[in-house]
Amino acid sequence: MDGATYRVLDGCRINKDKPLDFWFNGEKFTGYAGDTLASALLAYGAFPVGRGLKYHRPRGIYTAGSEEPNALIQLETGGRTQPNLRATQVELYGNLIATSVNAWPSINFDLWRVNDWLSPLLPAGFYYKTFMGGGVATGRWWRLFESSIRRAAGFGKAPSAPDPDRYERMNAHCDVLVIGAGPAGLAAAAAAVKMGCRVILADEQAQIGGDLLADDREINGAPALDWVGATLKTLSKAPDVRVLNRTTVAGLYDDNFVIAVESVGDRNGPPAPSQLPRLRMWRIRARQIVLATGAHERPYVFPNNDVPGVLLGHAIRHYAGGYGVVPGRRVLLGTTNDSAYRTARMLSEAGLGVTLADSREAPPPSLVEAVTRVGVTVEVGFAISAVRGSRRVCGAEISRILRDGAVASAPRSMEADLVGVSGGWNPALHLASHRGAKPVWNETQACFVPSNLTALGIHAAGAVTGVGALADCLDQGHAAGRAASKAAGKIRRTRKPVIEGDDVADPVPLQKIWAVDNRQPGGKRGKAFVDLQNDVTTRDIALAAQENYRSVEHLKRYTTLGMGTDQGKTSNVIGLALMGQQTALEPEAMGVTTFRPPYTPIPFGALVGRDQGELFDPVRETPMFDWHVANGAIFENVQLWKRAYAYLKPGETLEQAVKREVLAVRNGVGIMDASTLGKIDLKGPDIVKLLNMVYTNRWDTLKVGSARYGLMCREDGMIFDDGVTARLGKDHYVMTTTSGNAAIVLAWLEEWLQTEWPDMQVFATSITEAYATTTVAGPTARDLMSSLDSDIDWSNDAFPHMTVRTGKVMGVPARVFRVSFSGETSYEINLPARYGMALWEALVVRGAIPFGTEALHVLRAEKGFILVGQETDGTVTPFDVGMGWAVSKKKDFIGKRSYARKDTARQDRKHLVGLLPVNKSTVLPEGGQIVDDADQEAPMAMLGHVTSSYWSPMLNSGFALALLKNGRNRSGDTIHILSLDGNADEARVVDPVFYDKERARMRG
Amino acid sequence: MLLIQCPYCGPRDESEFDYGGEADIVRPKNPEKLSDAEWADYVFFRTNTKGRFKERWVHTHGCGRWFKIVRNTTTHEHGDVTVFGGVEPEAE
Amino acid sequence: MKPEWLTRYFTTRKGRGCVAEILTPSHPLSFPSRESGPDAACVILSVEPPLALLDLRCRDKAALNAFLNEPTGLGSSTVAARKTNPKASLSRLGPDWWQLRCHSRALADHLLDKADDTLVAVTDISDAYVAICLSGSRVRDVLAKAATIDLHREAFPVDSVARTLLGRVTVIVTCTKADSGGAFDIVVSRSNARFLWNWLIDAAREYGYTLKSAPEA
Amino acid sequence: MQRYSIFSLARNALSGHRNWPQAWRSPVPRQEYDVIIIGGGGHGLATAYYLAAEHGVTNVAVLEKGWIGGGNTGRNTSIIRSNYLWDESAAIYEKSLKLYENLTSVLNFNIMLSQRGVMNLAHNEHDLKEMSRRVRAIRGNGVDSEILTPAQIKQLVPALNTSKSRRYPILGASLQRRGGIARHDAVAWGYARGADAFGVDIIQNCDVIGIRRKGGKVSEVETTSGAIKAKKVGVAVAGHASVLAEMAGFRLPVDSHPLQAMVSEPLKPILDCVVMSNTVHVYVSQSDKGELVIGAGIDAFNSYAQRGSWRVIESQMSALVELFPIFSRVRLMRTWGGIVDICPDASPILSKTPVEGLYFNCGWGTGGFKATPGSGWAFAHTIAKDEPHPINSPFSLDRFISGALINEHGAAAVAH
Repeated sequence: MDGATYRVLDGCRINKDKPLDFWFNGEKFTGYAGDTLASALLAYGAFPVGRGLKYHRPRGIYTAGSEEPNALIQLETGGRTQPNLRATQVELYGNLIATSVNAWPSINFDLWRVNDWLSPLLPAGFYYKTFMGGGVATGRWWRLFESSIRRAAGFGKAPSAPDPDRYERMNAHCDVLVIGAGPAGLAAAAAAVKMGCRVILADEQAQIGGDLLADDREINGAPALDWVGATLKTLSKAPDVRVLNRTTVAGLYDDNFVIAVESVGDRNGPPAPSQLPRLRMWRIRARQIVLATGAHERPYVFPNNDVPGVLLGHAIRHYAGGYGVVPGRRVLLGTTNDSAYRTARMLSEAGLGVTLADSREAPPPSLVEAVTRVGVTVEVGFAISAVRGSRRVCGAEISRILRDGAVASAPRSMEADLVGVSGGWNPALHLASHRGAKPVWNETQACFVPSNLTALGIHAAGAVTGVGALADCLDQGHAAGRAASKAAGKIRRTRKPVIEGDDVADPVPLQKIWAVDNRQPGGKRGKAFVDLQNDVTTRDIALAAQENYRSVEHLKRYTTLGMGTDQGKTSNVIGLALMGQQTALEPEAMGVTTFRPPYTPIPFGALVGRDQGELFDPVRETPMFDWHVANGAIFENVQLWKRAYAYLKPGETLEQAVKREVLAVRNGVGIMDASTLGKIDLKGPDIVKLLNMVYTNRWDTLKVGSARYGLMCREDGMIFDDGVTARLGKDHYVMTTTSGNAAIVLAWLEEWLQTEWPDMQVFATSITEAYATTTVAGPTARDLMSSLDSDIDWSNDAFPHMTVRTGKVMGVPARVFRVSFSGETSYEINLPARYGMALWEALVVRGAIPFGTEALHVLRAEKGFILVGQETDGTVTPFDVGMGWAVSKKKDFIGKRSYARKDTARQDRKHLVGLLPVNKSTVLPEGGQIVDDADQEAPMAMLGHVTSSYWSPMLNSGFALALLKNGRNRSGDTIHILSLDGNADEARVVDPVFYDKERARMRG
Repeated sequence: MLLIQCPYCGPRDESEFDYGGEADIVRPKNPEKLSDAEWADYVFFRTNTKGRFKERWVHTHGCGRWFKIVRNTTTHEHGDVTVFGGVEPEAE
Repeated sequence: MKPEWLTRYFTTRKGRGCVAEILTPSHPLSFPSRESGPDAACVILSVEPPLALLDLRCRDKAALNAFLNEPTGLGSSTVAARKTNPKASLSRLGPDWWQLRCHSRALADHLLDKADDTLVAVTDISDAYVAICLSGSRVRDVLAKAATIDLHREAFPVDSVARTLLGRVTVIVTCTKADSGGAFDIVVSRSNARFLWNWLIDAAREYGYTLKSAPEA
Repeated sequence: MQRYSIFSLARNALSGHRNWPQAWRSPVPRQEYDVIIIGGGGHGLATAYYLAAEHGVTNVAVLEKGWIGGGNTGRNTSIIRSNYLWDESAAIYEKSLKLYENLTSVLNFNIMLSQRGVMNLAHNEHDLKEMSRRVRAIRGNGVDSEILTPAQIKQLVPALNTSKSRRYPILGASLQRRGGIARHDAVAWGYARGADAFGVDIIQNCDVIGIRRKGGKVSEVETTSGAIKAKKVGVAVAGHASVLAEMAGFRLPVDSHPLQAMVSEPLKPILDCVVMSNTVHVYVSQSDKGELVIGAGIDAFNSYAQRGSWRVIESQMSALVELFPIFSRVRLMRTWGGIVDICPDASPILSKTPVEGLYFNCGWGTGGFKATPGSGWAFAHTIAKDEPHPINSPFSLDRFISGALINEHGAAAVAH
């Protein structure tokens, strides 16, 4: 592009000694350090940078901050691209690449503009009224149009490659969090620091000062920025103060938990230095909060108000004062309040032709005199009634205006290439509403202000309370800082500093104008846009009222008003006020839609921080984990544990490995890492009382050195865990649980002990990780154990099944349990975890074959032992799985009463059965649904499902466990199991124990 | 995000606790005397109050103790921490 | 076949061929010391030797004092804090829950033998936990990346103890030194030790860190 | 009711759309109605519509305390599917899906049903077994469902990370092709317009503060706009079910929880089907306007505040970026919350109650939107006939007494 001809002043935010080249839509531009992408572009004039969502009319930069509806851009490319950024919030850096979005083929020639000509056919909510043809299978039309609607909508594109940058989280605590570093925020922070508080001051802008950066305000007779500098120095010297600029406070939650996103490595452009995060998510717990978030200017609406070159009046002042940019030569400012006069004076003093149309009958004489003295033409009682032009403003019209905004005279044509409109101020009270508090309407300021939230520890100060004068902001800020410090418990006597601002002596309240309706003959017709991003016009609001979508929420959802990325920051209040005019309701009665976090959009990565990839979730490793990894183990995730599923020898398939491991245990001796099983140490005199209540069977008779299996149910009578509990001493037991339920069972015991039976003397402590557990199982297990240097008598008489012995194994104190899930002679050796690896290696060297969880599941299934979570799913009772024997008739226990209920007591519930496929070589599908008639029409009468199904090397046949309706009484029947390809497998119902029915091997 | 006042550890972030639902539901002394409806009332039916609601929390990742608070289920304001029997909170 | 997601610092111990009669202990965090990052002194991470740690549960303060006073010289405390002397350090975790860290294995064994004739429930959890030490000028920032408790020097002075969450891992944090950024002792369950160690190193990358060599495993 | 179509749209364009009639009236409530429906959400409005359309009962009022569709109907992630495990659930959710498939033409209101497929991911052995059981049970119930390999998954959803070296690698998925999304507001407005055309009175800003009974029979409803008599009263107020039950003098097996959801900024098309994962706990779809619509589970504590804790959003987001690493730089635009009423067995209550003439429709928990038409259809039958239809008789309040629960929590996610 040719030179930046609109850079006419020296902006206080930019450094002219550091020019920065950047690319926009493929063309090269130059800006300065301190510029935003928006200010740098405006230096070349107000040309189109985006397109409206629906009519795709050209749109220019409209504001100077986070409330920007138009200037959405796609930043950078490839893995680092970011869609939908606001040019007004992108800090300029060297070699920045940005492109416009949502236009095809180009921003200056967009074919989707056809929608603007078809607009009579596209009123608000048109899509609810059409695309409905296509007969019974309706939606055929809709499917056809849906893909084109999706392509037209959507603005930017998602990145195509994973994100190379880092993100961090940081928790922080403070007495007082001040949100917003404008005059009010700085005064509040200074007051809180003087009271001895830990203070965090956060502001979304790169530079500190807020509105004071916009022009030549004065505090205590000196330039305001000197006061800002002095205040910042005192803050930096204080011990516990953190000043966070470039940090957007995005959400405010219960008990003043606040989230804020700081741009760290992002500031001088990608790539961020390798260790630095691109963004840091602050998670702040503040005792008290000062809300000094200021206010957003709002426009009033008139036909054709979306032409590039129409901006908010205050934005023009920020671009002039902050960045030295005025994107026009002839300026027309339309205002309803005093704030535009300072802008008019600044622009006129810079040599631009300025006309100020003030809609009020009697604006403050001092202001009118001050601006006319420097050459501004003031049109009292006039408002902008239209703008001419399509890609650029090339003229406007002003009309005399009545109190309610109705036009009272023929329009007067005005020469203008830059239009500023100032309709009033909306306090940025979003954060105060995040905790559910509804804002209240302030009639004199014609805006919604936060309700009094000091009870929640939130103190509002400055423009967010609706005040405009600088002196008020400074006073309120100081007062809020002190009040917050006191509420945070920091009481210190401090002197109130003298701070005066240069405010208007004779202020006049604003005039409430929402839209200028230009139906005068000769007046320029055209769409008057309320929501510039979602293309919602005044006609759309009238249509919503006409069709009875009259509540403020129906208005929003029917017209999509305020549902864009700016969340209606400049449009919501105008929209609801215009609807109020149609339905004779004041804004107070209309109310607002709910303000929701985040205040402005946050990248997903900032929420995730470093919880990604390898650190996404903890990995729990057993003491023998390194050995499994080094010896061909395939792992499965069991909760957070990594458990060896099977050990593949080189060239072995999974099936072959499992078969080898099963045969090793059945014929020789296998070892398994069982360290993940929950182990709970119980101490105290009342353990038996506890066990009798949580397990279904009785525990009074368990002798020291013995162990017993138990089923644990919830109060609805359904199984939720099982395991063996052994008695080590008079008042010392150890309970084992399934791996997945280790924490759940300990929590279950603690809940009952603490909340229901506090006088029961039992202490429960998790020792799961204190012991490494190795299961040694198989017919030669005893020989292997005997070969170890140990003082334990391994003979069957001295150490029978279901008992526990303690002693030394290879010089280390150990507890050994004779319990068997595989059905073979089996020892579970527990020794201090630090020795787990050494024992495992010693057993491998002595010829034991490691086996994984899959082999264990084949072994236990052959024995008909249930697996909680596979045979049971929270709807299965002990009786259903044939363990009525374990349910005590006499004592009460948790869940017992539920067995007497009608549905739980009925005899034809689903029972555990065994299934043998008629064709021996089939392995029945797990989860297969069982039916009697495989050819019936769907929905079919399904009688149960296959819970576990494997190939048994011992039976040389597939076999399965299943839950079958009335299964106990159907032994010998043939049933069908549906398969996904339409036909079915046949199987015979048999007893669920397939191998060693007499349990001789286990007891051998 | 609640800041919960554990009676033993002081104020801690909500993420350290697990929720225990409605408080003061006492297990019936002899369940076998109850009708199915009375048993269901204990196991399944809840008050689910809109407003001030007495509920149980457990400081799972802290001291492991159960305790009760009263929380307003519409505004989330909370306080009135009370403990279960058996162990008294010491003065911090 | 080592799963690719495993980037661990560990020494692989292939099955050693010897027929060892006496078992030797192993430690999940055993690896050489290494410096890394721009300013290595910001965060120093080191691993404590294997613990001699006893879990004490008791509702009768007198019984607990009687059990502890003579052998350790430490009495129970009501405040969530640590009492320490050359023999051992006692941390209170709950109203009826303490953990005693014996500075010698002998002391732990002695107390375990005495356990039967006292109302105190004593459980040896030495191998269930691993202790990691952090110190250096930015140690509080590293911990604040995941700890939600306030670690400010006034809110969490020396000898303060808190059982809390570091991200998704439950730990016991103790402030052991206040000067030069402070020093903290982190006790984490053995199975989570390696994950937390990797997590701490990743958290310290931004500031620069040093790994102190692991003790004799 | 003026028919909506491309032709009526063109015709009205000529007169600047100034002649469109009201979509529904805002009448002053009468003294008495045959049936009062409390709750102007999707379920309440659908019930009123089917009472009129299927059973000819038109002397009906729908009382809504705020604005219709303002509760959970306007706060859900608009997902539609019927891939449920138990036969009873499959029946009612499939009935709903079948009604959805013709709803646009039946109501003459485009609900923008987009049957783009709903995919459930499996990340471990337990998930694979659970998935196999669900798909087979669903097929047995005559509902479409299929199993996909990781390669097929990558082809359908290129943005997904299907690499083997993730913490929770994707081992497979089930897919219901007839599942998808619809515009939730349009469902409420379509039923409201349809019911209004039959003469049903829709009364907004009318909060019910009391339910009067005479001789064990419901007689009158007390509201902020005065008392209204009725022979039958149907309650469909979702998260507020317990509040209304208390007015009628009985309790429910229900707890109300926040259910949060969120949307990203609008993007060009990047995700063409609904992706759900229980283990890496999140689900996501892309709306027609381009936003990624994201949700997961409830906040643990009871609440009526329509908002929840930040940590729930953080964990959903970690799960989403774990599944879709390319979304890390996409930005979160808005988060919000609804109030969902959860039963112990995560199945609804569509039932008569201890009070004669008073019927309750609640307990839909996180699955209310997909059930809207089926729930309204069955509830209308129950009210009209004073007897539940076979499709909703299993979902009686008494099941909690008999123990015949329908446990859709599935295996309590317990791994061996």
